[in-house]
Amino acid sequence: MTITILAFAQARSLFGFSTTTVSCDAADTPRTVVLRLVPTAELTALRAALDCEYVSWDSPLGDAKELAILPPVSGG
Amino acid sequence: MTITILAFAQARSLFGFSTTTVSCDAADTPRTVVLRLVPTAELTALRAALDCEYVSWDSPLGDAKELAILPPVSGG
Amino acid sequence: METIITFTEAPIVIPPLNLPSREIGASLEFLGIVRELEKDSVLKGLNYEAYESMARRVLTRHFEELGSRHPCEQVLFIHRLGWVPVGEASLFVRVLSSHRQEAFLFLDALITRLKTDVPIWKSATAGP
Amino acid sequence: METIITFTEAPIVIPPLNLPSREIGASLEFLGIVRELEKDSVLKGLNYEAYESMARRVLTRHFEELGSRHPCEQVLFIHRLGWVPVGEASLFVRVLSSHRQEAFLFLDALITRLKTDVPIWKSATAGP
Repeated sequence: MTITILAFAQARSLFGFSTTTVSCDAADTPRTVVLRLVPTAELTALRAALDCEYVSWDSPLGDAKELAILPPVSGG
Repeated sequence: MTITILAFAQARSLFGFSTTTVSCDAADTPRTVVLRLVPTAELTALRAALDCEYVSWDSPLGDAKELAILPPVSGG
Repeated sequence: METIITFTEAPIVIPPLNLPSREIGASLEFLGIVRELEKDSVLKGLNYEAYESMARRVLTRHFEELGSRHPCEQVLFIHRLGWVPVGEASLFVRVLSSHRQEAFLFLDALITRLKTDVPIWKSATAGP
Repeated sequence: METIITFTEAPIVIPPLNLPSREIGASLEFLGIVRELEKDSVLKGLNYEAYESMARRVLTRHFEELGSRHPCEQVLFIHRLGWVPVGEASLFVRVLSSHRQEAFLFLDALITRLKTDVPIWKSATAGP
């Protein structure tokens, strides 16, 4: 399976892409997928979302199609 | 001296006037002036103002020119 | 703090937003609208009256007191008088401030004080 | 509760007030405006971006949760994206309710949640 990764705001500059698609397993987690892509990534300040829902970095991907990397929000 | 008495909202129907001018002394109070005019007046639910400032019913009139009788307010 | 108080017998027209500085971050506006049901009776509208000279004085004092607690840059206050049909506004207040919290606290407290301390009255008795 | 969420790259145009019933007694509107000074630096504006599909979903859930606590009849939410110059609005929210307290509590809590939980970001780095 594959999953599309979206990086927003500062995460885009940190990771160097705004969207990319990678291979993965259902047992992968946001953390394993992102660290495979960028082994030095620092995830502490970032949140993950699967198909538009916040999840922990260690939730299994399941059949999610979209993984988003979200810096602290600042709308309004 | 004389003072102009203004009655607003329900006070206007209670007292039967919206404005009237009466004779008084500086030592009079809103209570004495109003009770002289309407001896049966029930003042408990009403507030008095002299020259646009809330006062107690027993404050001396001093040199006030305008006494207002104010039912509970309900603006907005 | 710039303050403008208007009483009008005509329908309230909301003034265009005019920012007094480049430091305004929040504009909070309240419209009080006459509702059909008030205390279980069906209304066509409400009649408003004010002791206008005193209302201005009392409002100005409340603006100053609230402004010292919750600094705001501008307050625009418009109250309609006379007959106000259901669905039309009897009150408009706009508060401008740098940060939203001041505008919220100012406006909420102002409306509470308006309803308890400013000589304005509504009555359901007189139609248009 | 009727809810409308709009994201727009164009300047925010405040929609005309459209009362869904004769029981609306309060309309509360908030405009968030870009300020010149933010954390001591002088800005010309801010750049906004959103993860729009997720932002809609998260906002809708917050509307529902807040609406169950503070019943309101209508929420209109508009967030501007892209470059927003100083003095222009990045955010507009209108809340309609029968009584003002519900609109105040709903709107205040909504903006707090917006700023902590909805995937929208501002940055001062990119000009027009």
